[in-house]
Parts: sequence; C-alpha cells; structure tokens
Amino acid sequence: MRSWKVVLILLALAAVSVVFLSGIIGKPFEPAQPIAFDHWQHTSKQGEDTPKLECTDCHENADKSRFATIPNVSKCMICHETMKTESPEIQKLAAYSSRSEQPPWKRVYWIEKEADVFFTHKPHIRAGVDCTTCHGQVNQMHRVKRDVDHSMGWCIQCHRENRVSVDCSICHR
Amino acid sequence: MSKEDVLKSNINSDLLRPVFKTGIGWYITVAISGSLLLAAMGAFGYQLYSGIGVWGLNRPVMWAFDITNFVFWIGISHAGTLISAILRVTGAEWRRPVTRCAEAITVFALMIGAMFPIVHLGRPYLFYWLAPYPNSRGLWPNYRSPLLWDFFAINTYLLGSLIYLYLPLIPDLALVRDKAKGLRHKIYSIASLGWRGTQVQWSRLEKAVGVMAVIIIPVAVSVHTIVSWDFAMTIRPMWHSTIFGPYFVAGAIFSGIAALIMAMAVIRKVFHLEAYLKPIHFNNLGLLLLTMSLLWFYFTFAEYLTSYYGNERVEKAVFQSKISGAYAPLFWAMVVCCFVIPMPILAIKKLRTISGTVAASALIVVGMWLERFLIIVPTLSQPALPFNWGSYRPTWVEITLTAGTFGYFVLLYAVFTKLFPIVAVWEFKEGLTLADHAGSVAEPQRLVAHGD
Amino acid sequence: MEEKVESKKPQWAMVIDLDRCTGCEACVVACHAENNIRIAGEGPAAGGRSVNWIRVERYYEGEYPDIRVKFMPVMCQHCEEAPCEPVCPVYATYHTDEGLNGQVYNRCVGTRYCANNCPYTVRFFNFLDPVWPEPLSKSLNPEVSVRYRGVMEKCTFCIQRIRKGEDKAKDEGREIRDGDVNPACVQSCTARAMTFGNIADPTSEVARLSKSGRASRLMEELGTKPRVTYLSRGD
Amino acid sequence: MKRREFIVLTGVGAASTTLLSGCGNPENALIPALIPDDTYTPGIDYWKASTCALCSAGCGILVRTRERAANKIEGNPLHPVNKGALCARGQAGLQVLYNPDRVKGPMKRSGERGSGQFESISWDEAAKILVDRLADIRAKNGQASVAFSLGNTSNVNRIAAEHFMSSFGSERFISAPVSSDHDDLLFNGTGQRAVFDIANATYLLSFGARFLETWQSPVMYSLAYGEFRRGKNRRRGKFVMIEPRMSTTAANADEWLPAAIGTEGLLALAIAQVIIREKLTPNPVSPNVANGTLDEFAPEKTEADINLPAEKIVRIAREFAASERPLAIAGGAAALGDGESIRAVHFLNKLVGNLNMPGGVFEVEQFDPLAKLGTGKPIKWAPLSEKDGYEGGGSALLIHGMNPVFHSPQMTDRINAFQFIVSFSPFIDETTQLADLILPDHSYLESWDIQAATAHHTVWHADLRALQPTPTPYAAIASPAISPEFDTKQTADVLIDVSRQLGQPLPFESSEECVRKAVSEVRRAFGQAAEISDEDWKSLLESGVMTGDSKPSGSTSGLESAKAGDQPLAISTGEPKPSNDAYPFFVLAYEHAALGYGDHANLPWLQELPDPLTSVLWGSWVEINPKTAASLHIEDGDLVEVKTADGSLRLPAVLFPAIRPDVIAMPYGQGHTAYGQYAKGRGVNPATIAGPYWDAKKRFGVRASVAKAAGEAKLVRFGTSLPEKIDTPR
Repeated sequence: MRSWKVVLILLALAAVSVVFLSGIIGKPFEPAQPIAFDHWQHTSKQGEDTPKLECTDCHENADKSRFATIPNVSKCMICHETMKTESPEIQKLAAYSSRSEQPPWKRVYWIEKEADVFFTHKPHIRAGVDCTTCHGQVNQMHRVKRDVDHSMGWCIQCHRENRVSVDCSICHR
Repeated sequence: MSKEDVLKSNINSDLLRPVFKTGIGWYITVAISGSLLLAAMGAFGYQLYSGIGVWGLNRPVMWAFDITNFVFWIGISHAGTLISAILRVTGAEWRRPVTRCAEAITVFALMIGAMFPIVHLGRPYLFYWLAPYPNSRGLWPNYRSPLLWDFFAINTYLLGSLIYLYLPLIPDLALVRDKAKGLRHKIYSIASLGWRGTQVQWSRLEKAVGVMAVIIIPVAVSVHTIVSWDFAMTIRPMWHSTIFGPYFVAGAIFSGIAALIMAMAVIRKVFHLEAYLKPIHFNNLGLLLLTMSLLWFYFTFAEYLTSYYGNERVEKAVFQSKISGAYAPLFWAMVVCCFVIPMPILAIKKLRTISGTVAASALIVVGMWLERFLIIVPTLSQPALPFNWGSYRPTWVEITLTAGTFGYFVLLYAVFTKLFPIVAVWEFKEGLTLADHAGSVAEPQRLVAHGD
Repeated sequence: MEEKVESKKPQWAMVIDLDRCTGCEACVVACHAENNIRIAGEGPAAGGRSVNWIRVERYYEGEYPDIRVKFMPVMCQHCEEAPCEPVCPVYATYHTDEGLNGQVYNRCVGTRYCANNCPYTVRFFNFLDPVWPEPLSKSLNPEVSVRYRGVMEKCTFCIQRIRKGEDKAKDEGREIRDGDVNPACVQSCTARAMTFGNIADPTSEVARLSKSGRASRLMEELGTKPRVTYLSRGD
Repeated sequence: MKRREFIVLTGVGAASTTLLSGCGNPENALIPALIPDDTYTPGIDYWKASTCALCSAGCGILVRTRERAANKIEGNPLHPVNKGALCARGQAGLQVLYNPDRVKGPMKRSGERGSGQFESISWDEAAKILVDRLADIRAKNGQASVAFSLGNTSNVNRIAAEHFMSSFGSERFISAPVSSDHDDLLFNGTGQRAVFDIANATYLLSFGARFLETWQSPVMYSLAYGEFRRGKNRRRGKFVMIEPRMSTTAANADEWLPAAIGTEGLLALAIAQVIIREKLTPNPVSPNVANGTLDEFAPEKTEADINLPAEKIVRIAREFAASERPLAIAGGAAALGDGESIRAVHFLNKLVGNLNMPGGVFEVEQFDPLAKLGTGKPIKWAPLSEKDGYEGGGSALLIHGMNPVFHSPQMTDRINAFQFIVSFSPFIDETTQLADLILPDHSYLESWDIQAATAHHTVWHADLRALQPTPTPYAAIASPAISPEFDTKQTADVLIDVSRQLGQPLPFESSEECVRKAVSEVRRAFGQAAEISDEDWKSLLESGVMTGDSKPSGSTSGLESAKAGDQPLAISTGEPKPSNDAYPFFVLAYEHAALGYGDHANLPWLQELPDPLTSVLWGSWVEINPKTAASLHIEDGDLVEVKTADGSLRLPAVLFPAIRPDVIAMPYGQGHTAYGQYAKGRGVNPATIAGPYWDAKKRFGVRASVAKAAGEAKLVRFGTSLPEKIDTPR
C-alpha cells in the first residue's frame, strides 16, 4: 500500500521534471535554410582565402535602420559570381540570382507582433553593442541557431546594467 | 411531551432532512437557476470570443452593469459574515438559526461579486497580472491602485468568510457523517476533520469561531470601504466623496440583511423550518433593516445635499441628471424601493410580519442594485467637459450575465442546502440548552453531535 | 556606452493658441493617419465608440443672433500629476522621464479605470478588434502598434516621432532642438495654432508661449498640472 | 484560427513571457521586406513629393513611404501655397490610394447598362475596344461625335486630353459647369485671378467666403488667418462674417451677421453708402457714385431687406473704414448670379484703396509655362448642362474626374443617351456605373503631374519694419510616390497609347516625359538651362518644388479695370422673395468641409470626421433654428421631411442655434447610390431638391417646407447634442 503510493509520487515527480527539463535543455531553434550558408566560414574561418567578414558587411543596414536586413542575392553574387562556383550550394544561390528571386530564408530571431515591441538595431550599433550579445556566437555557427532567449526581462537587465533608459516607451509604442 | 420537547426530539430529523431527502422542487430550482447560469456562461463565452464590445459600454461610460454587479454582490456578501459575527460577538441569542444561512450568503455573494473584476476586463485572461509574483518581465503590480487593494481585500475576505463558514460547520458535518453511509460517509469523514465532539475540540472550536468573529468584522468593513474607494479615490463628480466608505458599508449591510431575510423566508417555506425560523427572527432582522434603511437614507440625503448645496458645475450636472434628468426615473425608483415603502412597513409593528419584511427586503434588494448603478453610470456619462457627455444602454449580454449571477447564487444555495444543514444544528441545540439552564453557572451540557 | 540615462531629459509640452485655431480638424485626420487609429464605422460610432485621440470640442456662447462659438482641441493633457496613472493596477499607464503620460498597450489588461479617472475624457478603449480591409491596412504606420481589443489607448504626443527626433539629434551628436520634434497634429496645423517642444528649455517656443498672459491650463484647479497650455482668444 | 483567437480560447494570453516562441515561424512572411536592393532599404522612411488632388488649391505634399507602402501624407514645407500644413482632406488622401473599393483594373460592361455588372479585361483588350469603337463612331458620325468630359484632373492628363481631342478633331470639351467662379465674376471672365492678403489685413469682412474650409485655397488662407490673429509685430485683426448660417469660418469670426439670404451685395452697398456719405475714406471715388447715387442703399432704407439693424451696419462701416488695412472678400451665397454681389463687395476694397496694398487684394501674376505644352488652341469648355451636348445618338463620351450623375441626378438620361461611354474613374461611382468601358486612372499618388503658378505672399519684414508683397512664380512636380497598387494606368498614358494606335501619336511618349518637358519650360521661364541633369532631376523629385525669383508686385490693371466699383448700381434691391406659405423656408445646401460635394464620401477617415459645428458623422442632417423647430414641434434628432418644388428628402434634424430662423441648411456630400462601401446608401443627396452645386442661383434661392416625419432617424454624433456652455479657456 505504502510502496504503491511512493511509486506514484515518484512517477509524478519524474513527469513534472521531464516537462521542465525539456524546456531547459531542449534543442535550440535551428531551422534548415534554403541554402546551407555557413556564417563561420565567412567570418571566422582562418586561412589565406577566407573573407573574414564583419557582420555589418552583409547585414549592412544595422547601423542605419530598424532592421539589420538580410543581404540581397545580388550582394552574394558579387563574390560568388566567380568564387566557389563549383559548390552545389553556390549553384543554388546562382540559380536564385538568375531567376532574380531571393532565397526563402527562415527567420531565427523575431519578435511576436503581439509584443508591440519596436526594437531598432540602429541605436544598439551606435552604442557599440556587440552583435553576439543578442544573437549569440553566430560567427562560430555553421548553421544559425537561436542561442539567446530574448525575453523582456533579459532586455531590461542589459539596459539596467548599462544604465540605459528602461522607459517602457523606448520599445513599446 | 411538551412542545419544546417535541421540537428537541425532532431537531436532527428536521434540520437534516433537506440533506438526505430531495424533493422535486429542488430539482426544478436547480434546473432553472442552472440554466440561467449556463446562459450567462454562454454570454461570457461570446464576450470572450468577440471582445467586450458586445456589451453596451462606450466612451465615456466605461463601467456599468459589470461594476454595478460587482458592488452589489460584494454588498450582499455583507449579510452574512458581518451580521452573524456581530450577533455572535454581542451574544444575541436569536441569531442561532440565522448564522449559517447568513454566512453561506456571504461566501456565495462574494464568489459572484469577485468574478466581475475579472469578467469586466478587456482582456480577462490576463487577470493574473494583478497578482504580485516574480516574472521574466521584471514587472510588479501597482500598489497605488485601488483595484489592487480590492484584489487583496476581496481575497482576504473570501478566505476569512470561508473559514468562518467552515468552522461552525464541522460539528454538523460530523452529524451528517454519522448518519450517512458509503461514499458520502467517507467524504463527510474527511470534511469533518475527525470531529469527535470532545470537550477539547469544543473549546477549541468555540475559541476559533470567537476569534474569527472578531477578525471578520474589520475585514468586512474594510472590504466595502475599499470597494467604495474605487470610486472615492478618483476625481470624478459625485464619486470623490469622503462619505463613501461608511456609505457603502451601510448600504452593503442594508442590502445584505434584505437578502438574508429573503433567503430565510425561502428556506423556512421550502424546508418547513417554521419551528426554527420564527417570526421573532424576521421581526428582529426587520428592526435591523429599519435601522439600516434610516441610516442609508441619512447617508444618501447627506451625500446629495452636499452636492446640491455646493452647486459646482461638474457635480451639478451629475446631480441634476439623477434628480430630474435622464436618470430620474431610476433615481426615484431607488428612493421608493429603499426608503419610502420599506420604512413604514418595517416601522409599523403590525406590518413587520414575515411577509411584510420579505416584501420590504425584495424592494430593498432591487433598490440597492439601482443605487449601485446610479452611483456608477450618471457620473461616467457626464464628464467634466460637456462635449463628451454620453449615455448607456445595456445589451443582452450584460443582462444575461446579470440574470446569471442570480441564477448562480440560487444554484449555489440550493446545492449548499443539499450538502449541509442550513440551520446550524449544534448551535441551535446549544441555544436550547442554554435556555434550559438559564441562570445556571455550570458548564453548558453539549448536545453531542453523534446520536441521540 | 553612449546611450546613458541623462540627467536632463527634455520635458515635452504643447501650447495651443485658441485664437489661431479654426476648428478645421486637420489635426484629427493627421493623428488618425500617424497613429493607426481605427475606423470605427457607423454603428460603433453611433454607440460612442469612435476614436479621436485629438478632438475639436465646440461650445456655443450667447443666443441668436449674437452667438459665438469656441473651438478647443483636446487631447491627452500629459498631466504631470496624471490621475490615470496611480489607478492602473498593472502600470500600463505610467509617467516617463520625459514628462509624458505613457501607455503600454501590451501591458494593459483593460480595467478602464484610467479612463474613468481622466477628467478630460481623452482615453479610448478598444471594445472590439479593429477592421482594416485590404489594402487599407497598407497605410498603417509601421512605427506604431495596431491596437487590439481589450486595451486602452490615447494620445502619446506621437512618441514615435519624438524617438525619431531624438535619434536624429543623437546621430548628429547634439542636444535636441526646438523644431526637431513635432507630433502629427502640430505638423499639420493649418493656422499654426499648435506649438510643441521642450518646456525645460527656457529658450524654446513652448516655454515662451506658456508664460503668455493668455495662458491657462484645462481644469488646473484639479491639480493635474497638464502639459498642454491653452492661449485664450481674447479680443 | 488566428493566434489571437487561439490565445483567447486557451486562456493563456501573453503567458509566454519570452518574446520569442519556438513553435511556428509566422514572421517568415516578412523576410522579403527585409531584403534591401539598390533603391530601397527596409526600415527607413522615404519621402516622395507630390501635389494634393483632393481640391483644386494644389497644396504640395510629401508622402512618407516605408517597405514600399505609403503611410502618411504631410504638407511640403517648401511649397509656397501650404508651407507644410495640410488640411483634413489632404491627409485622407492615403485612403484614395488604398481604398478597398478601387477599380482593380480595366473592365467592360457585361450586363445591362447601369446594372453595375462589369468583367475584367486586359489593358490590351481595353485599348482595342476603345480604338475600335472610337474609330467606328468617328467613321459613322464625324469627328465631333466624341466628347471629353473633364473635371478635376491633373495637368498632365488635361494636356494629354487636349492633344488627344485635337488630333481626333473634336472640340467638344465638357467641364463641370461651374457657372462662373469668383475670379471670373470679379474680372469679368478675363481669366485673371485675384488673391487676398488676409495675413496682413487688420479688418476682414467676409461676405459668405468660407476661406477656412472650402473657399479657393483653405490651407493658404488658414495660414494667413493665423497670422491675422496672432502674427508677430501686429495687433489682432478683427474678423466679421456675413452668412445666413454660421459655418466653421463664421464660427471663428469676432462677429457673425446673419443677413437675409441673398442680400450680401445689398449689405456691401449699404456699407459703401455709409463710407461715402460720412467721408470715411480719403480715396477719390468714381463720380457716378460720389454724387449720392448710392443713397437708395442707405442702411436705413435697406435694413428691412437685409434684416440687420441699420446701426449695426453703420458701425461695421465705420470700423471697416477706420481700420488700418481693411479687406472685404466675397464667396458662398455672395457668389450668386452674375457677379453683382462680388463686384459690390469688391467696391468696398476699392473705396478703402487696398488694391495691391499689403492686407489688400492682389491680381495674381500670370505664370503659365505649361501653356506651351498644350495644343495652343484655347479649350472651349461647354457646360455639361447645355442641351446640345447631349443629343447623343451615336456619339461617344469620355469622362474623367467628374460624376455628373451624382451631382445632378436629373442629367442621367442625357448621359445615358451617349452610345458609348468610357470612364476613367478609379472608383465605380454613379456615372461610371453607366459606362461601357472603365479604364481606371491611377490615384494621384501613383501619377505624374506638374503645376505652375504664382504664389503671393506679403510678409512682415522684421528688418525693414515693412510689409513686403512678393509674388513668387513656382512649379510643383508630383512623381509617383509608390508603384501602382492595382492594374491601373494614368489616363495620359492611356490616351498616348490610344492615339498611337489611331495613328495620331501625341507629342510625348509618356506622362513622365510630359512632366520632363514641362520642367524644361519652367526652367526656361526661370532663366535656367532647359536641360536638367540627372542629379538635379532626382533632387527636384525629392523637393517637389522649384521657385523663380520673387519680384515686387506691379500690375493692378485688371483689378482697376474690373467692373468692380464702376457700375455697382446694377444690383437689385434684394432678391425677389415672394412670401410662400407652402414653402416658408430657404434651403441652404452647402459644401461639406470634409466630404466636399460628395467626391470624398468614400474616404472613411473623412466620413468619421465629426462636423466641427454639429459633430455629426457618417450621415446627412438638416440644420434648423431651435425656435423654428419648436414652432414645428421638431426635436433634435427627429426625422423630418424637407420638401421643395423639385422633390423631398427625409433626414434627421439638428437643432442649430446659429442659423437664421427662415433658413434651413444641409450639407452636400452624402446620398451616394454607388461609390463603394463607405459612401453607398448613406444619407441623402441635396442635389435632388436644391439642384446641383454648380447652379448657384438655384442653390441659394430654393424655398422649402419642413415637417416632422414618421420613422427612426439615423443621426450619429461624436460630441454631445447640447448647445452647452463651459467656463474653460476661451
């Protein structure tokens, strides 16, 4: 009788912890992209002929606009017109370019519309915030995954630490 | 056997009959009140799905039936606990058959009243944002808001009232336990918390009930005061009034007693408890009601006179809309219902019969609902800048919700009488014993719960 | 880091010259366009649910034929002692360090208490979800939330334009100047009856005008300390 | 299921505390908008210059676009007319562009004519139908069988239409039959224009000119009015308005004089008589008035007709003449008839000598470089109401920027008589419903255009301590703010296309080329090289405005030689007003400040804009003096029936304290039977009982009866109905 109760309690506990732990150690969001673009290869790979790009080289509007923006295929083709043209992924890219289409990239980070958040890249870049602060070590990633949990508390904490305004209307309007 | 003895021997069977025997009338009551509740739930579902726009609210009338019902039911809830506690603390003997009936009203009215602050929200599913709990947003509720005070006050009152209802129930639960069999026996065993009727248990119960009675009085007073502060803390004409605290408390007790009288009359009739709920109870409560009626009139008069005398533009607009404007029919109906008719009925001894007091009570309940409505809507519909004056008309959704609250109340009450003796058996017996031993200094003999 | 909380934030305020105001209501439509204000439609408007963050109130004085009309644009007065703020149980309305009466739609649970405690009746509730038929929705301002049902809304002094102005000043590495920021109503005003600016800056136009002999604030006696100053018509 | 519905039903709300959630990726759809190209960066505002087309004032606008959609219209600060300000109508232009009821592409009639049934076709097919039918009709009935009905439209479209008709060989241009406008009356139809320096006036007498709402150029005059009231370095001007019903403009006046309807000219002469007899002006007066010929208009003799006390008229006359820079303007009911009233009012200006003076009347300097782009032949506009235009029978009607069936429902049959009707309207309005072919024009925000004129400003020059009248020639260029939202085509381009197919190509290849040629003309006029560099062209499209040199104003010949003042005696003493028991009231049908004469009834922002005085929205109403209403037992909001000899209308009554007891007033604007979801079936059309808006004589002289009618009235108000008072800042 008693042992039966213990077993029941243990089972319940196990169930609860599975639910909780799965939330914590669950795999981060890591969508498959139409082209297997490798951020590491473009930014961090050491070698003679590696480009070692800065984030803002391709996400060129981060310091001008609300959005960092995703590079136009035509931008990729500036280099890839000639470089690594034998790679099947680059051939995919070239195919998009020749059809003057953009690859249907999957977003990794976004803000729910319901949150009414008007996040703007520009002031963060102006203030010298490193891209990795909010986006994780994308420069080390082969396929981009969501590494940072953009909860409101997380935003506020950073604003507080850096003595930036935490006025609601900085983000919500 | 004397009449007294007959009564004594029948106490248990009389008072426990409703618990064990179910008449067709009960089913009909439950069916009717239940369908009212279902209709209200349907209306609320519709409101959730479509938005609160299905109500008749508008700019500037942002509160109407919702908050009227809230204040009304919180007011009704003052019937019980407060009356029973005051009577218990002051040792009024005639209270004994009345207390449970009253306390149940408190809990149910409070449950219904407390729903409205959630129901009336634009986004009801976010009501928990009012609760202070650590969250990833790093946000806390605003302790300056009277609505938050409400949140705490009502929860405290509900909790206190539940305890205050439950404590004196224990011996009676044990009584039912002893009479019941099977599953029912098991449930009541758990509910009666192992009550054996020992001397120690009795004295602890007495003490606990006594303490709760003392505690619950200030809580009850504070609850309706805080409800009144929802209005009084604003700077709206005819809301911003220092008198509102006591005015609301008086009004609450007023409507509460009226509700109690009606409930008692129904129970008396339905469960044939004529021997327990006697004309004396109605007479005494009637006198109390008379006092409150006079008190209510005094407050109302004082409140309106100051507005009238002050003759301030913004306040005058509201005042006039009530006295002679669009809300005049409702206003004068309120005065008639709360004072003009009930006062003579209750003041003249000949009329202060059971049916007399019930009639007065029914009018008072209606009148007090109107009073809440007239506090809220005329002020809101006549803002300071006259360009924005508006009006209000309820939709079927609000009317259904309001009707549903009454259905819900009756349903809860019907179910309660099914589960628990509506007249406190032990308290009643205790009263009889006390009366038998009147003058004796000896420890009163308990009429023990189990078996006789 | 560059974006520190500064000790001296601009304090936004507005002055409305009732002698210039013609009651043309250009400000009303400008506000609708800038702030994604819903089109209520005939039925809801009849039920008192049309939304006008800024409205032109009209009052008659005198009897025919010696009758005069007074127009008075009224929007959120951004009171320094705003009655709406303390009553909100969830801080959905609050005071910003720039002296604005902020409204966070996403935090609002919809008690409507703020609207009931506003003596100016400038708060508007979203009783139902707004309807934006295609392609009308394309004209929505991407810098402003589209409010959904169940939340309160009101004039923000065009917070998005204030932020834009501040951002520009910061880009240019300077303090905010008079004329950097103008809410949509002020920008559109056909008779230049409205002036907006930093009242903490004594050289600003609003600071100068708010000291005018014609200046008064709406229902000052309530102690709300409105940030909107009206200049009376005078003769 | 939408996410919001899901939230509601599951009751979790915004329980997810993170801004990001793992399930689904609804934002993927936004990715394309996040990809920049050569011309566009997401998240950044682009401002495009254009010209407002919602009235004829031609204010300069800037359109804010983001993510390739227009989201705001503001006044162009560089534009000399509106200097950055913009009225309610102008702001609502976005809803012309994004109106859900726009015609999405070319269509041809598929059902009976007037049934409103159309089927979509391609532009090629549409052009073919047009070419074939026009060629056919020309072959059968001659060149003159094609008529072009041209209302408010862009200059580019107008120039294209001119060339098209010229090459077609037809001269049948039909205009909105505005009998004669203010300036035509003032200058006796010479084409000269006048402008009034309200900003610098110290005393303004307006005889019915609603210059703050609808008259001529409301934004320009509103800006001037602001200065008139509280300009720097000047005293507050006094403004007196004469009008039978208080308009929003009159509501701003220091004094409102409800003279009897149609007596504005009489009142002007009465004032003139006082000025002359009391020798209040030092200016010499022409001999035929000095010798007392005006005496018959003495206030004492005319006060009964004017229905104002003589003392009041004398006082106004003295104030007017004594003021430093007095100014009189005429409009509304005063623009009635053949101009007698306007000239009588203008006589006051002459009397006080304010022609070409600061705070006075200016003749607008001619600046029309666009004339060189036209055919060179002046268009002979035939009014639409002229019978000979409608003998029909095998002729074709091309109609653009006009909706005669709505404005004058009586005309429906005559339009129906045309064998082939082509509409260029972007909306299916009442006239377009009769069309056989719809070739939807772009909205003005998708079109090319250019305007050129002279702006007159007299501004207080602080350094010189003097007023500086400075006419400035300017040109405003409108380029498409966004790419076309629907499969529409600018009418000029359609005409270019069709002309080419008919073998008579127009002198420009596209509307853009037309604008470029016009810019060259303007540059030539400004003494610049006609050729424009790409860089200048780009910056011109951004700024939208080019201005020439300002020079002090000179010519007054037009104003001097205008009939004004020389023959003021032509005015009759009051309109004939036989008392009429059957119809005891005058109907005043006036232009709705926001909806105009109904052309903007399809814009929801304007429908929901409360009328400033009555606070009515989304409908029609009739204003009645409360005393009159009481005698008729009519209460505010009651349904009433207004009857004239032409017919009757049922609409809600509004008790309006600022209207003459013998006048009832109702706005034009509503009563559409087509024109999209926001306009259709709303309110009533006063044109059915008071005549079309262009028939001024009829409009201000129609008699009517009012009676309470059975039924529910639909009266929607934003503000309260009560004429309450309030002790707030005034």
